[in-house]
Parts: sequence; C-alpha cells; structure tokens
Amino acid sequence: MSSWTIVTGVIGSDTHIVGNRIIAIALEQAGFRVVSLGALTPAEEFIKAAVETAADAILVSSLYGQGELDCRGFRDMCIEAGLNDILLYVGGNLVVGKHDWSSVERQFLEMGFNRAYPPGTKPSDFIPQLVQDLETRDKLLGRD
Amino acid sequence: MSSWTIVTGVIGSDTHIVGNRIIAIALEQAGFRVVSLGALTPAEEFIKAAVETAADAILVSSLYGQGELDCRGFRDMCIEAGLNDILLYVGGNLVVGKHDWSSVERQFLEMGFNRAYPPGTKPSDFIPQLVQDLETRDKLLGRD
Amino acid sequence: MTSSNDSLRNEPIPWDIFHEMRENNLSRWPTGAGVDLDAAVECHQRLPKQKRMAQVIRFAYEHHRTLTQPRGGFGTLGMHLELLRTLQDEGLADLLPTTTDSYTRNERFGEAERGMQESEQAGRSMLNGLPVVNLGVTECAKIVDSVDRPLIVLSGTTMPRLTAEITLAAGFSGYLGSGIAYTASYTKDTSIEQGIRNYQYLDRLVTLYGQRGVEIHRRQPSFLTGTLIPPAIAIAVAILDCLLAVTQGVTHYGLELGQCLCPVQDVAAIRACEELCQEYLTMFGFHNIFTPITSLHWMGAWPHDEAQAMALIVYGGFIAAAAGAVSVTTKSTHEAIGIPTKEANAAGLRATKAGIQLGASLALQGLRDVVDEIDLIKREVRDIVDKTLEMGDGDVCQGVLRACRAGVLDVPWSPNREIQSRVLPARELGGAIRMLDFGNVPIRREIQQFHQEQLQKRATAMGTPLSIDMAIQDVYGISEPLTALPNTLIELGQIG
Amino acid sequence: MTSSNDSLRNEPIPWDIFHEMRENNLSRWPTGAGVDLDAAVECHQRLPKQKRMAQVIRFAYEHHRTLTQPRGGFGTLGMHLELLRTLQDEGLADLLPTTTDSYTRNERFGEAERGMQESEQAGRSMLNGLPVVNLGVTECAKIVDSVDRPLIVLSGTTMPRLTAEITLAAGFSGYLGSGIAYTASYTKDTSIEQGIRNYQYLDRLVTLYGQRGVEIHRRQPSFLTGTLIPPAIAIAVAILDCLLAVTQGVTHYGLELGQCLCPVQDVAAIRACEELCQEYLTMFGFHNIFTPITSLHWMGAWPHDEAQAMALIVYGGFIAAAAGAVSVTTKSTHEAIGIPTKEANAAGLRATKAGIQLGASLALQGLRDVVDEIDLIKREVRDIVDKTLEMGDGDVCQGVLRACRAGVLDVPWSPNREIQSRVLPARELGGAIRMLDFGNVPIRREIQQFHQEQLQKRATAMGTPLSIDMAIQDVYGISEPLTALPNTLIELGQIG
Ligand code: B12
Ligand code: B12
Repeated sequence: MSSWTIVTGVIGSDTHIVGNRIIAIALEQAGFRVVSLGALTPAEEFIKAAVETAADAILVSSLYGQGELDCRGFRDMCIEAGLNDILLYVGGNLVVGKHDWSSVERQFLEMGFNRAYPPGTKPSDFIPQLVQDLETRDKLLGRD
Repeated sequence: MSSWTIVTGVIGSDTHIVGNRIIAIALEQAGFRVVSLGALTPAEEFIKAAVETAADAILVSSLYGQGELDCRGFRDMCIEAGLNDILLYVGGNLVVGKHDWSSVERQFLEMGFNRAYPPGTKPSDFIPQLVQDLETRDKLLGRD
Repeated sequence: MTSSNDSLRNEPIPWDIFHEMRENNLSRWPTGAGVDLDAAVECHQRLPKQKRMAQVIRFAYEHHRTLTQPRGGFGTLGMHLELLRTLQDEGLADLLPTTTDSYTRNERFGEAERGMQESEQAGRSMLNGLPVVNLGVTECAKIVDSVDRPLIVLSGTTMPRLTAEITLAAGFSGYLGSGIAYTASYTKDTSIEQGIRNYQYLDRLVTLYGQRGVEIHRRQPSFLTGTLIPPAIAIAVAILDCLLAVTQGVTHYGLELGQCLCPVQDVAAIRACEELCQEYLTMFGFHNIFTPITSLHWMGAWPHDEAQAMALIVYGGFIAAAAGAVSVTTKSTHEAIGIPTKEANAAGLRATKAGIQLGASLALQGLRDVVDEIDLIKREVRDIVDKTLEMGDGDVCQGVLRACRAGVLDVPWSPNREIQSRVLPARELGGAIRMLDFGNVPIRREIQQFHQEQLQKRATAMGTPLSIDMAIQDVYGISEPLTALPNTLIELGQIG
Repeated sequence: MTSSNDSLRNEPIPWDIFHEMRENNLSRWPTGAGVDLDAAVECHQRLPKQKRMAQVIRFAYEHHRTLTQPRGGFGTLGMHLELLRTLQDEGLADLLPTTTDSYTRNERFGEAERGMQESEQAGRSMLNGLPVVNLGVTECAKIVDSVDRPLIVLSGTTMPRLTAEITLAAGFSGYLGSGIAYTASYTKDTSIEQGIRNYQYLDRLVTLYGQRGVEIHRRQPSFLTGTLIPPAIAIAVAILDCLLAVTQGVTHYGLELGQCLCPVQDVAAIRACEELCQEYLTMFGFHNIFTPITSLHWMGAWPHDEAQAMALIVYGGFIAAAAGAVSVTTKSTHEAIGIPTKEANAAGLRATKAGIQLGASLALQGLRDVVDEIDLIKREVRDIVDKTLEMGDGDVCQGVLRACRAGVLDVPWSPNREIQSRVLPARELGGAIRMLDFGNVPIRREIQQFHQEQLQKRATAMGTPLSIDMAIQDVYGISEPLTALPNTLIELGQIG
C-alpha cells in the first residue's frame, strides 16, 4: 500500500474523541500516515492541516449532533484552499436525534462529502473502501 | 339496591379463575346475589344456571384468547332458553393477541353482548355501570 | 388404563399394563396410529447434540450458563414455524417451545380441528396454541426439522397422554407438566388422582424412551396458578411431583419456579428448591437424579405499560442468572394484553439475554438476607412435605391426595374443587410473599407468627387493616401503573 | 477575574474580587444584564418545597429513596417545554434537566443564536440542547414556572460562569459540573487551571446564594469521559473536586458515578465513594457537608438493539436502588443513535423507575464480593488522592495541576492535552473494570499485580494476548449485538 496521508479530527465544539482516536490507531496499524487533530477542531484547522501535509483524505468525525451545522461549506473551503482532489469522509452521529440514515447520508453527500458513515461504524467497515477510493483516485490522477 | 342475581364464570376451556373470583367477591360486597360457576364453564351451564336462578345478568369472563370461538351464539342460546331480557357482559383478554380494543368491542357487541370490557378492568370500573344498566332495564320492564 | 377403582399408588406402572394403556391411548384419535416407537427412537438419535434438550441443559448446568426459552404457539403449522424461526433468529432463544392450544389441552380435538381451519381461513391465529395432536407425528416432525434448537412441549393440562405420544415421536426432547401442579392450576373438576395417573403415564413413557437410550428433559411447573405463590408451596409441590416422576423411572427432571419479584426471595427460592429436592430424593434412595432449576418471568398479572413490563423482563434474566438457574422462561411486553406477536416475543428474549449477561457475575447466595430466607423456606417446605408424607402412610400418592383434601397441600387461587385454596398470600414491605392466611397448611407456629408480623408491619405502614382486601390488592400490585407508586415529591410537598 | 498570572490556590475567592468578577462576567452577553441577585433570591424563596432540588434530595436521602432524572434539552424554548412536560407527565421524572447545547457550553453564543433560529425555522432541533444564555433570565424562568419539579442545569463545559448566573437567577436549583472532571472530559486546549478557576466562580456564586438562604444542589460529574472509567479514578477526581468546592463554601455537593455494568463493582463504587469523600472532608476539617451519590446509566457506547438497551436502563435503576444511590440519571433506547425523542426519553425513565422498585429491597453492601471490592477501591483511591495532596505541598489546586502533569491523576480516553491518558482500562472476566496499563497512576504494586492477574485470566480464557486491542475491544463491548456473545448451543455443537 502506498503511504497515503490522512487527516482526522472531530469537528466543531465536539469533544467525543474515543471513536476518532480508535480510527487513528486503526489507520496507523493499516499503514497510513495519520495527522490526528483530536477533538474540538474547527473546520479551518482540518483544511490547514491537509494543505500543510498534502493529505490525500480528510476524515471528519461528528458525534454530538451539530454536525450538519459544523460541516456546511466544508467542500467549498477545501476548493478555496486549493484542495481540489481531496477525498472527504464524514462519520458518526451526524444529526440531532434518530433519523432515517439514507436521508442523512444524502444530505452529507450533497454537502460534498464523498462518503458518509452511520453510527456504529467500525474501522474495519470503512478502511477497505477508503483504500479502494484512494486507489481509484490515484489512477484517475495518473498517480499510480 | 334491589337484590339482583348475577351469574359469573369463565367460559370454555379457560382456567383463569383469579379475576373472575375477585369479581364475585366484589359483587357480593356490593350486595348482589352471586352464582359463581368458576373456571372451565361451558356456555350451556351459564344459561342453565341463569334459568334456574332467574338471574338478571350473566358476566362471562374469557381470558385465554379463545373467547371469540367460545362466545359464538351465546345470545341466541339465551333466547332459546327463554332468557329474553337478560343482561350479558363479557370481559377479559377476549381475543388472541394484541388488537385495537374498539374493534374487539364491536365484535362482541355484534355477538349480542350488552357490554364488553378490555384487559385491565377492575370491579370498580364496571359495577356502577352494571347497576345503572340493571336499573334502566328494570324501569323498562316496569319492575321497579 | 388401570381402572380408577384400584386405589392410586406411587409405583411404577408394570410394563405389560403400560403397553396396553398405550394401545388404548393411541387409538383415541386417528393420528395416534402414526406413533412408532422404533422410528421415534431413531429420529431422536439422528438429532444433533444441540437439538437434544437433555444434553443442552446438562451442558448449560455444568458450564453455569443460563439459557433462554420463550413460550409460543400459533394455530397453524405455517404460522407456528414462522414464529419459531423468529424466536430463534431474532430472539436468539436457546430452547424453543411449542405451546398447544386450550382445546388440545382439554383433548377436545374436534374443536381444535375447527379452530385450526378457521385460523387458516382468517389468516390469523384463532387458537392460543398449536393443535399438535390434530397435526400428527409427520407434521410435528417438520417443526423439529425446521429449527436448530431443542424443542419443549408446553401444554398446561392434566391430559398429556396423547399429546406426549405424538410430540415425543416427532422428536421433541423436552416436556413440561406434572400431575399435582397442573391439576391444581388448570382444572376445576378433574381429580388430583386422575391428574397424577395421567402424568404417571407420561413419565413412564419418558422412561420407555430412556431405556432405548433417548433421554428426555422432563420438567415440573411449580408456578401453579402463578398468582402470588409463596416459594414454600411451589417447592413442596415440586418435590412431591418429582418423587412421583422418579418412581416411574425418570432421571432428568427440571423444576420450574415462578419469580416473586423480590430479589432476595427469588434467589433463595431457587437455591432452596434445588437443595431440598436432592435432599428428599436421597431420603427416598434416589441418587443421580438431575434436577436443574428453571426460573420463570413473573407469572401474575402484568402491567400494561411496555416500558414497565420491560423491567420485569430484564429483572427476570438478571435474577435467574444471579441465582444460578439453568434457564429462564420469558414473557413479553404484550403479556397484559394478549399472546405476543413474534416480534414482541423475540424482543422479550433479547432483553432477557441482556439481563442474564448483566447478572451472571453476581453470586447472591452468600448474602445474609438470602441465607436467612433459604433457611426459612427450607423449614416451611419440610413442614408441608413431611406432613404430607406422613399422611400417606408410606405411599406418596395417597399422602398427596389426603393432604390436598385436608388443605395441608394448598394452592392460592386454585380453580380446582379438590384444592381448598384457603391459603391467602400477600406481600410484606420488602416485597417478599408471605401468608396472610395459612388455612390448614401445617407450617410451625413460630414461622406463622413471623409471617403475620411482617404483614402487620406493612399494614401499619399503610394505615390499613390486615384483610383479604390487602391480598386482593396484591394480586393487582405488580400490574398497577407506575403512577400508583408512592411519589416522593408529592410526599415532600405535603409535609409541613 | 483574577488574572491568570496569580498562581491558582485552593482558597475562597475574596468577596470584593468576586463581585468585580461577576460584573465582568455579566457584561459578556446582553442577557447578563437581566441578572439581579435580590430578585433571584426572592424567586427561589417563592418556590414550593418540591421544586427545590436541595430539599428534595435531602428528603430522598433520609427516606432511602432513589429518584429518577433524565437528560434533555431541545433547541428552542417551545420544544424544550414540551419535552419537560412529557418527561414529567409521561416519564414521571422526579428531577428535571435542562441540557444546554454545545455552542452554549463553549460560550459561542453567536452560533447558538443562529442554531436556535434555524431550529425555529426547521421545526426540529438543530442544537443538541437549549441555549439558555441567549434566552436570558425571564425566558428561563418560564421553564421553572411550567413544571412541578426541581430543575438542574446539565452543561458539560469548563465555562459555566454565565450559564450559571442566568439559570440560577431564573430559579434553577441544581447545577452539575466541576473543574477537574469537565476539563478533563470536555476540552482539548483548556488548561485544568482555567477549568478550576471557572468552577471556583460557580461554587462561590452558589455560596453567595447560600448566604442568602438559598441552598443549591451542586453536583460533580465523575463519569469523566464515560469510557470504561475505573471507579478509583472517578472517585479520586470526585473527592478532589469536592475539596475545591467546599473550600468556596459549598455545603451540599452531590457526586455522580457512571455505572460499570458489573453489579459488584457498581455497588462497591457507590458505597466507597460516599465513605471516602466524607473521610477526606473530615480530614480537611469540613463537617456537615452533604454528599449524596447519583448513579448514572452506562456512559460508554450503547447497543443499537432497543431491547438490549432496555436491559442497561432497567439494570441502571435496579442497581442504583440496591446500592442506595439518591438518584439515577437515565438514558433511553435511542442512546446509540441520537438525542432521544421525548417519548423514548420518557420510556427510559419509566423503565428505570420500575427497575428501582425491583431493586429497592436488595441491600448488597453486605455481600462478601462487594465488601472486598469496596476495600480494594478505597486503597486505590487513597493511593491516588494522597499522592496528589502530597504533590500540592499544602495546596489542593497545585496538587491537582502537578498530578495531572505527572500522570498521577489520569483519565482514560481524555481529549485534553494536559491529561496523559496513559491509563488504559479493560474488563476482567466477571466484568469489573481493571487497568491494563497504569501509566503513572501511583497505585501500590500489589494492587497493580492483582489487576494484571485478573486481566491475564481473561486473556488466557479468550486465547488472546493482553494488549491494547483488548482495551479497544472493551470500548465496544457493551455496544456489541447479542449475537456476538458466546453461544452455548454452538459451543455444545462443536464439542466432540
Ligand atoms: C461517551 C459519550 C460521551 C462522552 C465523551 C467523552 C469523550 N471526550 O470522548 C461525554 C460524556 C463527555 C459525552 C458528552 C456529550 N455527549 Co455524548 N456520547 C457518548 C456515547 C455514550 C458514546 C460515544 C463513544 O465513545 N462511542 C464509542 C466509539 C468507539 O464510537 P464512535 O464515537 O461512535 O465512533 C465510531 C463510529 O461512529 C465511526 N466514526 C466516527 N467518526 C467517524 C468518521 C468517519 C469519517 C468514519 C468513516 C467513521 C467514523 O467510527 C468510530 C470507531 O468505530 C454516545 C452514544 C453512544 N454511541 O452510545 C453519546 C452521544 C454521541 N453523545 C451525545 C451528546 C448529545 C453529548 C452531549 C451534548 C451531552 C448530552 N446532551 O447528553 C455532550 C457533548 C459534549 C461536546 N461538546 O461534544 C449524543 C449525540 C446526539 C445526536 N447526534 O443526536 C449521543 C449519540 C448520545 C445520545 N443519544 O444523546 N458523550
Ligand atoms: C395468571 C395467568 C395464568 C395462570 C392462571 C391461573 C388460574 N387458574 O387462574 C396460568 C399460569 C395457569 C395460566 C395459564 C394459561 N394462560 Co394465562 N395468564 C395469566 C396472567 C399472567 C394473569 C391473569 C390474572 O390472574 N390477572 C389478574 C386478574 C385479577 O385479572 P383478570 O384475570 O384480567 O380479570 C380482571 C379483568 O380482566 C376483568 N374481567 C375479567 N373477566 C371479566 C368479565 C366481565 C364481564 C367484566 C366486566 C370484567 C372482567 O375483571 C377482572 C378483575 O379485575 C395473564 C396475563 C396478564 N393479565 O398479565 C395471562 C393470560 C391471560 N394467559 C394467557 C394464556 C394464553 C394462557 C395459556 C393458554 C398458556 C399460554 N399459552 O401461555 C394457559 C391457558 C390455560 C387455560 N386452559 O385457560 C394469555 C391469553 C392470551 C390472549 N388472550 O391473547 C394471557 C393474556 C397472557 C399472554 N399475553 O399470553 N395463565
């Protein structure tokens, strides 16, 4: 596996660090280079870190329910910062309350995330997909 | 209160005696004459007892779910036996499973019962109604 | 059948007579002809281990596991199979049931037939269980084939003879029921004598299977009428039923106990039951009889509020595990209303399993209160059982019959005419079930006084007299909505 | 505000400085102007007894009751009032909450304002709580007026100063939060020092109310990150936070403890916490400080299966009552997914209440296993607290700061940079939480060895090495579906 760089963190005023830290551990064990921003990370910091480390993907965690407010415009901010081809994943308890997952997913895909993951996702549930998406992207960009 | 005679029992192959016995105790405490047939009482026995004691009302209990089979034709059998003005009440867990009460009630009223009572009914929930129904009936029959 | 003129004795039915009885029995309904013992034995021997209830229960017992088992039966084979698959796959049940309908229980096979047909037509179950006799051996065997769990017959009746022949031949490996308990709780006119005779048949049949190498999990239902049964009464009946069964040759005999919903008493009852049963078996010279305990979710009236009902369900798993019961028989949040949907039934199973997981590490036997309660229950049970045996003049059956007649063996709220039902239970403040009226139950005076004192404390606290009203109130107690509980804030508001 | 150059000390804030601090604080957002202490005191004095949390808790404590309290807050006043009425009327909650939203918790009042407006427009809550500061005193007072229960503010934050001013002035009579616990679990960059300063303010404010005759129920949240917190760590932090609060003059200080879901450990933790806290208070010369314990439903990851979740809920009520906690803070079957609907929240409350009713008669303190665990926890806590105090050289605050820096005071899975988070918990076979890695936590060697041995037993039983993987697995443990449990039947099937 080529050594991709992944930025992780929990967005907004959200302090739920446990799942995010487990993701970071799992990504490292899987051979990624991980830039772990931790809890309570403003959107801007994700983008700054991605630019500085030439990251391949940003994994945004949001657990506390206010993710739909915090994640607005995230893709636009990436583009503004020149991150044109960056892969954006989001996961956690993305909205307030219990909602039909497919509508929540649609909402975040429309916001520009490449993939969104529901509560209860484990690293092993998404890392294979991440690898595949990165490989596809690298091929498209002629980077393999 | 005039001393009305009430026949009580649990119909069919039904052994749930507890509620029925509590009803009998409560009716006695309320001044009724009670003919208590106990559990596992065939429809015919209710009617025989009502004829023999010139009962004013029959209170049929059915808990075990097969009441809709056991109670079929109960009113017709009363009429056949010459019990034209007898008041018929039924109560308990009348059908198999959890159903909308209003449809169960309708079903038993259509079968000829004057009143039907849902699970969870206590003596104090229906005795006042019984007294009122008996008084009304007595008035109609010019018996007061 | 032995003519009912012969006086009933606690002796094994001689095999020659038994074979005659079987022939008679099997000819009572056309499907009886489908029973073939050789084929039946082969069928059991083909079952994989995890589908043999006796083995599964022994394994669980040795490994200190608490298994889950629901109740359930629908009026047609199709509906029933769908139910069992849900209970297995969604409910994760360890043991699977087949509850028979009440017509079958009363051997009114004609009515059962009609009920089955009407259920078929209506597309919903009009029967409260599956009419297994009408179905016959081949159809019932489809049930065993369709699931990957051992199956137990749940048929609350004094007339198990044909039902047992059909279901055991079809590969069912567990059978619940007993002569004293079921007669006292399920019938009005059946004599205890007749009830015991019918179960002597069943237990002899199970012994016949045993001699052919097929161990069946027999089980006694000491929950009785389920209505505030004091542990001592449940256990006394369980022990007596057990002595009758082992006399017929049964070696694997589970004992059920309904939960009282008082943790100390529930744990104590389970421990006391197992210990006492072995004690009496030894006294009668029976060794190596396996008597594991099954704990039952609350058998009295349930609350309508489903959240509140869930508490009884979870508690049931938790306390069964903490007390070391080998299995727990579950109910659902629909209990107060009607036979549960398969989904509600499965949810009850899962909540119970989660409760078991939480209770499994808690060993409550050592708790002082539990030790005291075990001791109390044991003394009470011995008073009842010893007096009953004494009345039998050397014969357990005669002892039981005389004890029932005398009210020495008494069951609260029983529908049966031969049971006095003078004993009247009520709860003390801590929730333990005590006796408000002992009737003729021969429990020693100082214990009677203790019960009275405990109940008096409650009456005093509530400002009511000790009376039947309190006992009736307790029949409803657990089913009352939570709004009926004393409310701390209102109390505070009312003070000064 | 005291400039952060002054080194932090555990001393009461002088009143003159405090008044200056208050002025500053209240001017940070327009609604601050609405706070008037005289009016606030009057408002509290007009409250009926059953709406004063301090009194209600004292009453429950004296009468050995376990009260229920949900969590809950929605983004607009209207939604929030509807929620509280449901929790009171359908949930029968004894105490009512107002959870603030995360913007408010981080004093991002501009964003909170926008969230509230968007919630109003969308007709659903876009905030995870109620923005009480934006609402101000008069609007918040409507909450107190609209219900018949005492209200507690739930605001997991290190920045409680304005939120407290507004809500206390509005008649809220309970306030949750503390300097060490919340800083360690809710923030990344905030220093422990700053967190403590902010709560010194809150506790001084509560003392100000106290001096005017208004007793507020202050409460410490030792659940920390809620993620497998070993009781010793929770209790050590609780005691240290308590010492800081009483130094500011607080006399009524509840302590929360998250449940471990191991019955023995849960009961032991509750008993040990209350006893140890009083022990240290006495050592520091504080008498007559009221420190009742609140038990919390499992604070880690929940299962998605609602039946399984119900087991945790019922257990929570049962064990809180059995351990003698004064109240239990509830969750719902929606916990794994999102903030619960008001109906689910109410159902969680009712199931808890029913669980309390079942557990109330069970006094588990005397159980041998519990006695041993209490003893173990006490020795662990003393090792941590005594070392911390020693490091303070006479000042608790300095001790805490140094202990955090040194990893002596450590919290598993903390997001805060000043917390080492080296301690790594895992479960032993029976479910008790032990430490796989002690980091620098100064617990005596023989106890460390005991933990290792217990965990090694589990690793051996599972055939896996002792490693961080086991600890991570345990983070998910309770949330795993029941299908992930060992299956007795499958095991049996595999044998032989
Ligand atoms: C532990 C916990 C806390 C702890 C957090 C400690 C800490 N610092 O981490 C404490 C007690 C402090 C806390 C506080 C709060 N919490 Co909280 N908390 C939880 C809880 C119980 C478990 C979370 C957890 O650790 N799970 C275990 C880890 C391993 O799983 P995870 O976090 O879900 O992460 C996994 C997946 O989601 C996924 N994933 C996560 N991120 C990403 C990103 C990508 C790209 C991908 C692919 C996957 C992915 O992979 C992770 C690893 O498997 C959950 C409910 C639950 N799940 O049971 C509520 C929950 C998340 N909390 C909630 C709330 C509301 C709060 C509070 C606002 C308080 C409140 N109102 O009760 C505060 C918020 C504080 C703040 N400012 O953020 C809500 C969120 C509601 C919603 N979305 O509708 C939840 C769902 C509870 C509920 N039902 O109300 N909480
Ligand atoms: C105790 C009990 C038993 C005991 C009965 C002991 C006895 N001999 O009395 C035992 C364990 C033996 C038993 C057996 C069975 N039971 Co049962 N049993 C119950 C249980 C738990 C409580 C009943 C009770 O005593 N309630 C307390 C008394 C005071 O209330 P009550 O009986 O409802 O009576 C009151 C009211 O209904 C009303 N009322 C009653 N009759 C009448 C009549 C009139 C005219 C009026 C106005 C009012 C009225 O007033 C009464 C006093 O307040 C109920 C479920 C529940 N309610 O929680 C199931 C229940 C009644 N049983 C049920 C079933 C199916 C059975 C069995 C078939 C076994 C099985 N499949 O599990 C057998 C049937 C045996 C038979 N042949 O009848 C089902 C019925 C299902 C349905 N209708 O859909 C129930 C609802 C459980 C369930 N949800 O599955 N049972």
